[in-house]
Amino acid sequence: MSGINQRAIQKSVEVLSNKRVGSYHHMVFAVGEMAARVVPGNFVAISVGGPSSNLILRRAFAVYRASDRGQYGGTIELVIAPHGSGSKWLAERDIHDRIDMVGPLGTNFGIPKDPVNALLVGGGYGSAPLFGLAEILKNRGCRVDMILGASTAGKIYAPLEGKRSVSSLHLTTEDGSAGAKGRVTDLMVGLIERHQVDIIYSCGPMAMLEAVDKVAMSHQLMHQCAVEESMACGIGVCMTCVIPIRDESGTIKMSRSCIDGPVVDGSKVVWGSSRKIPEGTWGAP
Amino acid sequence: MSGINQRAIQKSVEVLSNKRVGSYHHMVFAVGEMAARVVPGNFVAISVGGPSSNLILRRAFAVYRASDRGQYGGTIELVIAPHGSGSKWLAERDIHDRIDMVGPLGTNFGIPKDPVNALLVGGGYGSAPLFGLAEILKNRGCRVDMILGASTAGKIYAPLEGKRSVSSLHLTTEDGSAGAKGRVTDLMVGLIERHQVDIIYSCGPMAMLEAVDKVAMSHQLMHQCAVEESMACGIGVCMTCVIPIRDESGTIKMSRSCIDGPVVDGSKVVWGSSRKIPEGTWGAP
Amino acid sequence: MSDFKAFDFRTRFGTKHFPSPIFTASGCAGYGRELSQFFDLGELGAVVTKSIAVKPRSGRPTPRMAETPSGMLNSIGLQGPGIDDFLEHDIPWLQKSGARTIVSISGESIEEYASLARRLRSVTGLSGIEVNISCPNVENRGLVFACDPIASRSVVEAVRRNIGGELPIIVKLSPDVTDIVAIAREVVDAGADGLALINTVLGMVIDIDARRPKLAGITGGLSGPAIRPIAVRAIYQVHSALPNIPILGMGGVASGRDALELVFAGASGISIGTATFGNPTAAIVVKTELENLLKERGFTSFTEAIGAAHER
Amino acid sequence: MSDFKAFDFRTRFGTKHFPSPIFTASGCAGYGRELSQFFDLGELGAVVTKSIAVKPRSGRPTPRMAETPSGMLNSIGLQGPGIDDFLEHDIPWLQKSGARTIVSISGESIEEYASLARRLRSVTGLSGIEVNISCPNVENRGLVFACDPIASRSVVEAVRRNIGGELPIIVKLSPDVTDIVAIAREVVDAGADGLALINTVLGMVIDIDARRPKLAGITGGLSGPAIRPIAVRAIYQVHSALPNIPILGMGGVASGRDALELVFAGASGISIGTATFGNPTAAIVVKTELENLLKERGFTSFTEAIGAAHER
Ligand SMILES: Cc1cc2nc3c(=O)[nH]c(=O)nc-3n(C[C@H](O)[C@H](O)[C@H](O)COP(=O)(O)OP(=O)(O)OC[C@H]3O[C@@H](n4cnc5c(N)ncnc54)[C@H](O)[C@@H]3O)c2cc1C
Ligand SMILES: Cc1cc2nc3c(=O)[nH]c(=O)nc-3n(C[C@H](O)[C@H](O)[C@H](O)COP(=O)(O)OP(=O)(O)OC[C@H]3O[C@@H](n4cnc5c(N)ncnc54)[C@H](O)[C@@H]3O)c2cc1C
Ligand SMILES: Cc1cc2nc3c(=O)[nH]c(=O)nc-3n(C[C@H](O)[C@H](O)[C@H](O)COP(=O)(O)O)c2cc1C
Ligand SMILES: Cc1cc2nc3c(=O)[nH]c(=O)nc-3n(C[C@H](O)[C@H](O)[C@H](O)COP(=O)(O)O)c2cc1C
Ligand code: FES
Ligand code: FES
Repeated sequence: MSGINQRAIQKSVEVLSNKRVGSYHHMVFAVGEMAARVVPGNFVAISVGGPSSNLILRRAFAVYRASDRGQYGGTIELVIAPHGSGSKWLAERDIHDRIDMVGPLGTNFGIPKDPVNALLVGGGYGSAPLFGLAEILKNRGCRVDMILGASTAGKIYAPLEGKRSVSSLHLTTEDGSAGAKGRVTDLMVGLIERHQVDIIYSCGPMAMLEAVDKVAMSHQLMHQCAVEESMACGIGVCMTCVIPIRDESGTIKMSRSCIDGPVVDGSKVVWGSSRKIPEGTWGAP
Repeated sequence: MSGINQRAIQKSVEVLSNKRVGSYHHMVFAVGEMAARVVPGNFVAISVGGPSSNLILRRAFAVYRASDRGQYGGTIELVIAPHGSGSKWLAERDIHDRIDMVGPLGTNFGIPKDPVNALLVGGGYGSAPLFGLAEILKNRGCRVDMILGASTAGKIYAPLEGKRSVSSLHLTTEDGSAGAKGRVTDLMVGLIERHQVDIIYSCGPMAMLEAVDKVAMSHQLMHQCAVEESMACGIGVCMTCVIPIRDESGTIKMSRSCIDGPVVDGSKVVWGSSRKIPEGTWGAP
Repeated sequence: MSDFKAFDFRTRFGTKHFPSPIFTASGCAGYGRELSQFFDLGELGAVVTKSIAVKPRSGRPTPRMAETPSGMLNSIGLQGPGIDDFLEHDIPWLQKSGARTIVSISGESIEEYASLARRLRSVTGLSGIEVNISCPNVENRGLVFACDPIASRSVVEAVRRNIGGELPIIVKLSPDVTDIVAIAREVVDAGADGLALINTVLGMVIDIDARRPKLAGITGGLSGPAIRPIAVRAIYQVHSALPNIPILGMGGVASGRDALELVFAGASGISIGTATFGNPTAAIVVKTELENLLKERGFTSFTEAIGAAHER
Repeated sequence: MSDFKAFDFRTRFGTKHFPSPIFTASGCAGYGRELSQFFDLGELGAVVTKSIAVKPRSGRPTPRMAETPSGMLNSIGLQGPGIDDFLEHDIPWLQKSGARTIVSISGESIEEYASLARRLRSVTGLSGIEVNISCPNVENRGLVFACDPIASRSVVEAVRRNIGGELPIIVKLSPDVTDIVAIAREVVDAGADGLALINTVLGMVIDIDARRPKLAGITGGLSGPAIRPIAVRAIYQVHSALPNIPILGMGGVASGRDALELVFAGASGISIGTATFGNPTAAIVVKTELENLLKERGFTSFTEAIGAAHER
């Protein structure tokens, strides 16, 4: 065993429920022993399209919640945005349908030993993995403030049960249809100062993560973010999902966001590197 | 307008029912005005696999029955043998699902003006188009005897309502699980002589049609058969479905079984020509 | 999204203008009759007819096709009635039907291409000739013309010499070559007004029960969505090398989005082939979707969009 | 259907015997670690490692992939740590894991291939070398070695000279050539013990919203079921021309039936590439299904089935 993917298993799992919530589908799957292996930040990879599908690659989805007790045994919950053919196919599954799932995959959010003040920032369905994280932080005695942003109200995912574990929840939308009109970063500084935030956790589109990281940097705060790169395999064998990351020695390496991520240290990411290899990257042409 | 495909229309049709009958599925579709255009022998072409399917070609199915009155308006009934990915997908459709259908396509069985004695011979699902034919012949005052054969009982399709329109129905199976053990041709000569048969109609696998044609020849009987060649388009544009047929002048031409067939004059077919072009075919290399 | 600002959908190959950039693909629309039941052929830029030879051809034995993942193999062997019969029965019908017509020709020798060009020279009302050079050259060990720059050039020179006048010559290339740009340069140099890209990709399916090739012809031509990325690449490469030569693009186009990919890569027109087998009205669906996609993106004419993916 | 009569699943490339004919495809299984969680690597004929270069390579920028109908495009650009790091960290792990290993090498010049061969010469316990010649030759206007018979031959000669001993050399060919048999003859002549067919097919996808190629690398390699008919054809052609050269077949194999098609066409082994992305255990699924299909057909050994489609 190599350690890589070591908690992952492959399983045909049953759809227990599929509910529309705003622009998303909240889906629950009976996954048995897979549930107990999940830590917040992990994702699962799902085959889509059925037997004679022309979609040959799995689709990655962050785990929203996992619970290993309950009447159906272990369950995993996902928040699905119907985007293209694959995610639409998944969002159309009915109760009792079975799908093939591999997981849990990837890195997870690091949890500080001592109680700290944490700010969680999510964009769109990027809020999904943050609620499970909030619950854990809360139980560790941390103060947890949360900012969720999206283009419009329907794209903010903030379920009641999730809200319970946060001390304060703030919303922003670009069209002002919910919460403050604007972006998540508009609210960050205020909250950071008001609550003496020690650490920032974020998940959402790359552009948002980059903006969040700027703020974190300017306040010298730790920032753990879950990145989202196109993935062909999700298990580290294809090298399609890479992002440039500085290692301890400061060398920039194209690292696989499926196994060295999705959760990475924001300060180590070389942002804005789509369509280019950053200067001085290890082995750059 | 050219005359070719002139009765064909394309329509999204609803599945009204889907019942298993032996090894087959009997399916009913609400097709509106398409039904009134169908004559026995015609087939329809159906897209399979759904939106992101890797199956790009339509599947051809002979019409079992078509009726233009009734509570759902025009309906078409098919008998589907789950064979490969496409037919299995179709056989799995539920009531209210919609599928895309083009039809009616192809030639039809010729109906004699005067009452005659007809022998109808079907193999496997090849019986499907024969029942509609039998009904018409019966109403024209013909005597209609029918032989249906298959490898085993489950593969004989002979519904009650169908039997009503035949004077006698005889079954053969290769394993003897229903009717006489053997092949349809074993019973033909006896029936031809007993009932002074004037014309033979047949539908089934190519090998069976060839054997039936031998018997028809030896008794100088007219023989109309519905052939089954792999079809890519079903509408005459691809040239994949050809079989060698003698025209009036005696010239052998590779003719499209989707528009010059599926129903052809058995005596004009050059049998056993799979994987070869018969000597003297028009334009042979 | 579709607004009502006038949109100019015209395109051009050589001297000829076409009201629509959507064409049929040779061998996927017969000689027009079969499709006329499903839509008005006048809606097309032109009907590109099944490649016609000098003499009648029976084509290859069956099985002639095999479905493959998101594609199909065919081995028809250019079945057809020969040029005489074609000119007598099919061209007149097409002209009555109101369809514009591009005649695809195929030969087994330079002389056959030349004589086909001579026969077509006298025909009035044609919109162009598509020269299918993906055919074995009997005078050179059956080597396919399209795989040899010199043979390709000679075919085009022979057609150019014999067709006379200003009828556009569109030469159809095979993707089964090491350097498609080199072949493109040769045929353009020899007088081609446009290029058709791509013909089918050589492929094969084995029947694992019969333990032999599924097709009687052993190998066949792969077409359909499976080859679209190969078509886009070929069109992009040739358009970068020869930006002023109009390209009739084809290969797995089944939707307006597919068509737009080929147009942005450099196609001045789109031929619909295999998609018609899955949907008799595919050409019309693609036409409507493409027009809407272009309008949504603020284009006021089709020609503005040609090669747009090269700009950055 | 699977009966219990002993079945011999072994196969051979050059001097090496392999207990199973199912291999990974280079670049689709990393260096083994990632898959070891999903199955015992010892179940494979061998792990074929991601092509390794002399120096570390960052590879190309992202986006590096685009899904296509029944396939995908990739433009990884041979990202890797370079041979030193590879020999220090990855080979030892593979050897401890109990996996047999075939090392895939790639170079930008004949000399790079030569020096990679020299480095591997000293490594004990390898099962073979796969030479990936689908790489641009910096000494010849970036022309891909595999597209030029002479360059292909020189690479293989250099590797042969430097690898010494009896380590099998499997040369991996590109389908993007006019005459793959000609290339195959050259490299076999130059000392290849086996051939790997096929590498990806050059393709492209255009992002119709961004109006530019989807991949940062502009073009990419097409893989997956979409290209299987091309792989079967290439294997069939090369096996008919060179029946005694073992072929490691690959291209869209995702099931035992797919694998059997390639075996009947002439493959002595099967590499599983893109299928692993859709299913981490694809190689094992294919292995089990293939064994059952062969037994159902009455084969008592795998080798009897190789090239069976040629017999009639
Ligand atoms: C680590 C990770 C976690 C994710 N979590 C969620 C989640 O919780 N909820 C959710 O709705 N979506 C999530 N996504 C995005 C989701 O994977 C894509 O929306 C989905 O793959 C799109 O597939 P499609 O067929 O619908 O779209 P298409 O655009 O047709 O997909 C085409 C190809 O591109 C890839 N692709 C397209 N968009 C994305 C994207 N945004 N990210 C990665 N690959 C993409 C697909 O995997 C597929 O291979 C996550 C992605 C990653 C990498
Ligand atoms: C005129 C006509 C009438 C038919 N009537 C009936 C009917 O009433 N009931 C019924 O169950 N089947 C009928 N068939 C056969 C039916 O079309 C095939 O069983 C079906 O196409 C198989 O598709 P598949 O995807 O299940 O199998 P696959 O083997 O996966 O199909 C692969 C490809 O081969 C073609 N193909 C495979 N088998 C056949 C076949 N026997 N005939 C024609 N094409 C084939 C398919 O169309 C497809 O393009 C008819 C065929 C024709 C030509
Ligand atoms: C059944 C069939 C027959 C074809 N016949 C011809 C032909 O006669 N001449 C020709 O130039 N191309 C022929 N082609 C190639 C198509 O014109 C087209 O170049 C190719 O199929 C790619 O486009 P598509 O994927 O849209 O089908 C044929 C293709 C098919 C599928
Ligand atoms: C993401 C990816 C990376 C690849 N990297 C390599 C490589 O480094 N060296 C090589 O020889 N082939 C490489 N290939 C080609 C595969 O080994 C294989 O030849 C090709 O993908 C066809 O097989 P498949 O359809 O099963 O994937 C790569 C393919 C993919 C999809
Ligand atoms: S998705 Fe394949 S390596 Fe990350
Ligand atoms: S199926 Fe296309 S011509 Fe008959």
